[in-house]
Amino acid sequence: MSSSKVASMHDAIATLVRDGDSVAIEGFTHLIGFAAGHEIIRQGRRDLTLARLTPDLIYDQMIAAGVARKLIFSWLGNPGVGGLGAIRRRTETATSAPGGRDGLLPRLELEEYSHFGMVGRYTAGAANLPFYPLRSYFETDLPKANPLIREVASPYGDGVVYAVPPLKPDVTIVHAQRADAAGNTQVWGLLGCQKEAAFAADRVIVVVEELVDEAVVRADPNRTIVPGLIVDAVVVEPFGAHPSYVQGAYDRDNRFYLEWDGITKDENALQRWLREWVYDLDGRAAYVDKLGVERVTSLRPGTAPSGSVDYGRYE
Amino acid sequence: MSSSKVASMHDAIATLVRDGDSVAIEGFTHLIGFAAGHEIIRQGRRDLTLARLTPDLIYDQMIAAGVARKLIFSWLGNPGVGGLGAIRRRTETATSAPGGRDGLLPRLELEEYSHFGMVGRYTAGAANLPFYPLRSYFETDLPKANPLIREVASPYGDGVVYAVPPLKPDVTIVHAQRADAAGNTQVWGLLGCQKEAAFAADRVIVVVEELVDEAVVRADPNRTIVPGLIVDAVVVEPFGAHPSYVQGAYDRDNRFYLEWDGITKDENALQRWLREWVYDLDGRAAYVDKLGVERVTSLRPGTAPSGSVDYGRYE
Amino acid sequence: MSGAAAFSKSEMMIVAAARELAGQHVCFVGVGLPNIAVNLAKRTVAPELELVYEAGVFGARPARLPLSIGDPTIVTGATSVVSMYELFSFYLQGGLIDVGFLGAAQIDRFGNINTTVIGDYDAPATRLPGSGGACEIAINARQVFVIMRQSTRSFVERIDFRTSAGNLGGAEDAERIRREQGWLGRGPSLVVTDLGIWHFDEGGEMRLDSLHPGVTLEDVRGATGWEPGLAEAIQETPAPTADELRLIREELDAGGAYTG
Amino acid sequence: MSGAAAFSKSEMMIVAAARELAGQHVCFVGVGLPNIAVNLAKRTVAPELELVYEAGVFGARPARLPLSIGDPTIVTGATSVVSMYELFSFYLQGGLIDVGFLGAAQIDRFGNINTTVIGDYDAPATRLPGSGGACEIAINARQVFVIMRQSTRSFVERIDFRTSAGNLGGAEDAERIRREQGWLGRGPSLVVTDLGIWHFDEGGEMRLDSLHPGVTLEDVRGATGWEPGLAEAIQETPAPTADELRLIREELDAGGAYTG
Repeated sequence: MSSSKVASMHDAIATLVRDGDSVAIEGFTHLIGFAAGHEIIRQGRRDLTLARLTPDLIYDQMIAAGVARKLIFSWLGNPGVGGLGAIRRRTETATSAPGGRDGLLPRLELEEYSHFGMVGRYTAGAANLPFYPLRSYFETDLPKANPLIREVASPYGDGVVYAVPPLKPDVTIVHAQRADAAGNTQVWGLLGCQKEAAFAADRVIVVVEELVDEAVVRADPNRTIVPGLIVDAVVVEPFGAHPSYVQGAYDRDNRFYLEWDGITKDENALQRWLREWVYDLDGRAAYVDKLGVERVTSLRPGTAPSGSVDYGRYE
Repeated sequence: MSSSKVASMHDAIATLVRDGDSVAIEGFTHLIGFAAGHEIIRQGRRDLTLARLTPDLIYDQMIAAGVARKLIFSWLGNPGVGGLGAIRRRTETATSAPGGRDGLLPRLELEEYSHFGMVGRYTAGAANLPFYPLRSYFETDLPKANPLIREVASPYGDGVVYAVPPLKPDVTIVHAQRADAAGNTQVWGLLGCQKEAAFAADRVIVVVEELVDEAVVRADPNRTIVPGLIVDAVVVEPFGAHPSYVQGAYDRDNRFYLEWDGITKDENALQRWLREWVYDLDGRAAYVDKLGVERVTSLRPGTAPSGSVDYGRYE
Repeated sequence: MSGAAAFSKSEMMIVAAARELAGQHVCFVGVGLPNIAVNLAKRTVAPELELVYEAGVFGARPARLPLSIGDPTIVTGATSVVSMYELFSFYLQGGLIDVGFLGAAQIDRFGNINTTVIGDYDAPATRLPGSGGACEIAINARQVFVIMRQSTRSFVERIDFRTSAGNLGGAEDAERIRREQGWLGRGPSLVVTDLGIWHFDEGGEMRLDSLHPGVTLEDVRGATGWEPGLAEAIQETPAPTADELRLIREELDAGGAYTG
Repeated sequence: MSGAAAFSKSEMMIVAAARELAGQHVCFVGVGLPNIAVNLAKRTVAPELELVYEAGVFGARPARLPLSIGDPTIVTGATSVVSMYELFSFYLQGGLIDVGFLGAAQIDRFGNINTTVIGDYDAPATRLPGSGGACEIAINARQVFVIMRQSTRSFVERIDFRTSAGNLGGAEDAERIRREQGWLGRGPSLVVTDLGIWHFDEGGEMRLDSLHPGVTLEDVRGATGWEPGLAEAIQETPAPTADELRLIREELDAGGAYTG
């Protein structure tokens, strides 16, 4: 990938995501990496540990496809709509559940935190800290359910708070509005915890709506959330976050989130959906074609420019 | 101050900075609040505890004027030039040193950290944490010099790191490019640790180059570093960071930094300077007048626009 | 019943919850029912209310009802958009939130909340979403409002899992522990259901203060898993006004996802 | 001496330090001499070098020599500008810095550094600037380069205060402690002075590898507070080239603040 890190989604996933890896596809409601998740399904990865605050539809799909053995999370659901059927079926069963291409899938292992706990885990991972302290979990059953949530005493004699351990994914995948070929990546709108998850990771894949010249990035360095320094591949994949959204580029496709509620309740319907929308397509361009121009167009927002600021030229 | 928090510098300092307060004027080389510091000198505050990573010229001036009894810091100097004479004279002496309007000033109490330690202190203060852990101070004499730097053991059995305690200033003063009347404040260029210092404080004064309409702030919410929610006063004071700089608005006045090296070495010269440039002026407008149009104009940079991004209109 | 217009139980619940936000300043908005209640309050009794979304938004001015707590409409035109690290560290844990607004699957008489599992944690009958930010909101927001539908399955003697701390084993217990552990929050202060409005008595236990129009005490007893505490004089909740109903039906939940 | 042009000791020191950055990738730039040396390297032997400034800048492309490590010229046109929290947490402590470049007031034979006080901490003869970011750079950067003027006052048997850890009491000691405490850094690997170039031997002690043109071993011994370790074959540092001198004199330090 030399000085340009631009790669196809196929090559980026083939090269950088391996069986047994821990993988974080972050993006809190905004910029969810559906295209990357689908490519992981297509390439048949197995035994992944998936980390994400809100597993959302993409992890439901990946888990239904059998890529994962474990899920690290803080809130499990289809936000504003309902549940995630594949994850529930693989969680509520004692041993194994039908599903995937392999027929029977083992029970999904869960490791559960709160939102702030997950953010703290990525932060500790990114900052090479042995733990992250937070005022949460007091008097709840969460530390009993997850013995990795532990107490730590203040060295100033003023009591005890809880700690979470660092999370250092093998791979973090971030979707963003734009990056240059070196992987310098800019985001506006919700920032979630992508920065922390990317710095915490061993390998980073950035998927962008638009590849821009380095000069565009350098014109506004405060918008850069991930520097090329830590990026292994840049994939240019417009509409790659659908049915989630990209601030300024497209809206959440709520129709799909509502439809998923029906699909996910029925394992057969879910597997049919995976065949039709993942396995039988060779990538995101085909997916966008299949969605159709009308639907794509209907998700375009009006315009709301940020305005420009002056950094000044100092020579 | 009702829904508009706009105040004169005189009123903001008179109302919000009290004798004995701990005060943080932050801004790492960029956006240093000279105008606010001078007003504190003019109003004759006493017994302040001053916190700042890099005390810089403004704290040298304030300490020479006798406003402070204690300094919390991590690097003491005139960056790129030399030392800070007033602080040295009040530090190297065993008991008291000549200076200030009061004649003799007591020895300045020092509480010393590293940069990251200071940042960690503000962060813990802002986040209501009892301590902030960091990988620093190992095998140095700093924990001996400052017993508030303490060890904390990881609850995961993987060793020990150091901790610093929260710093919650009574008042934090932040200089910024722009804010609206409610105190929603935007900065570009170096961010330093102003956000952390502001959230950690009980009271916050924002000093800006430009007062803008709320719509300007809301057009680019990712640039807001301090929300009006935590701001008590907004002071509009163009050129209020001179001789430091404001990205896009003016350059550092290096001539002054060089001249200070001579002034600060001589207590009498320093006190003359304070009289001429602080006590004998009634505020920043008079200071800018005294600097003269030519000097002010010479510090204006060329233009380097950030470009605009689209947040999208979602209705 | 004073209003002439027909309304659903869910509409009454949302309206009652929204009204309780009058006079509040900064509200942390949860997913689902809290989202619509808070957005209704902003359009009626609390136009100055600052909405904080855990997705990282302060001072949201959503032009439509946000479809989720991370909808792009809460970003465009907001005062400030920050990382989740900053939102949880500086706004929530830092003590700037007046009201945390939560939903619940199970609640007990002391306002302790379960949103994690029904049944055993390791072999659940029903796997629920989990905490999200709820367990830290319960500890760090100055007070907590709860909005939920009430039945003997949700208003239970014993919750199966304590996701978010309420008044623990009672007010005395809770106050001691909050003080010892340095919590900023004073715990739950309001529970609004489809049947009525509950506050908490001096012992930290839920007390029914108001019945929604058409609801009887028997209805409430039949939907509460313990013998409920009652106010000396139970009020009738004023019915939704025509304006409140119009806002819900035409602007906030035109599809009827929450109120149908 | 191979070069014909006259040059100052400071110019030689800066040129020698800059050349050592060849092949390095990410350099954390300190205030003062490191700043000019790194900027010279970027214009000569290491055009791809990424400059990280503790002020919060990654990928700086300064159009002029930055007057301080927070000069606006390091911001305009940079790759990324972040808070100091992020810079210190994710870049430095997170292990992304190949070379941390420090100055020093005192150094001992094991590369331990003092920038805090001369004399007693509580009653100093001279109060120095203090750590700044140096003590965390020394621990977290993969390796540390030091640039400083050499004399018996700065090259001392015992430093008065250990601001930044070097090889502690020797390599064995240092390696054990680094392993036990989980340091990312391997400590100091280079000291460039106005007299010569030092690396560290297997025992973790400074070893003179190169003398600058015109400098004798006696000069070095006379400016070192201990009996200095010497390489078997001491080299002569190649003199500054005309291009290096031109860059320093015309672009980087036209006022001669560092090199005069």
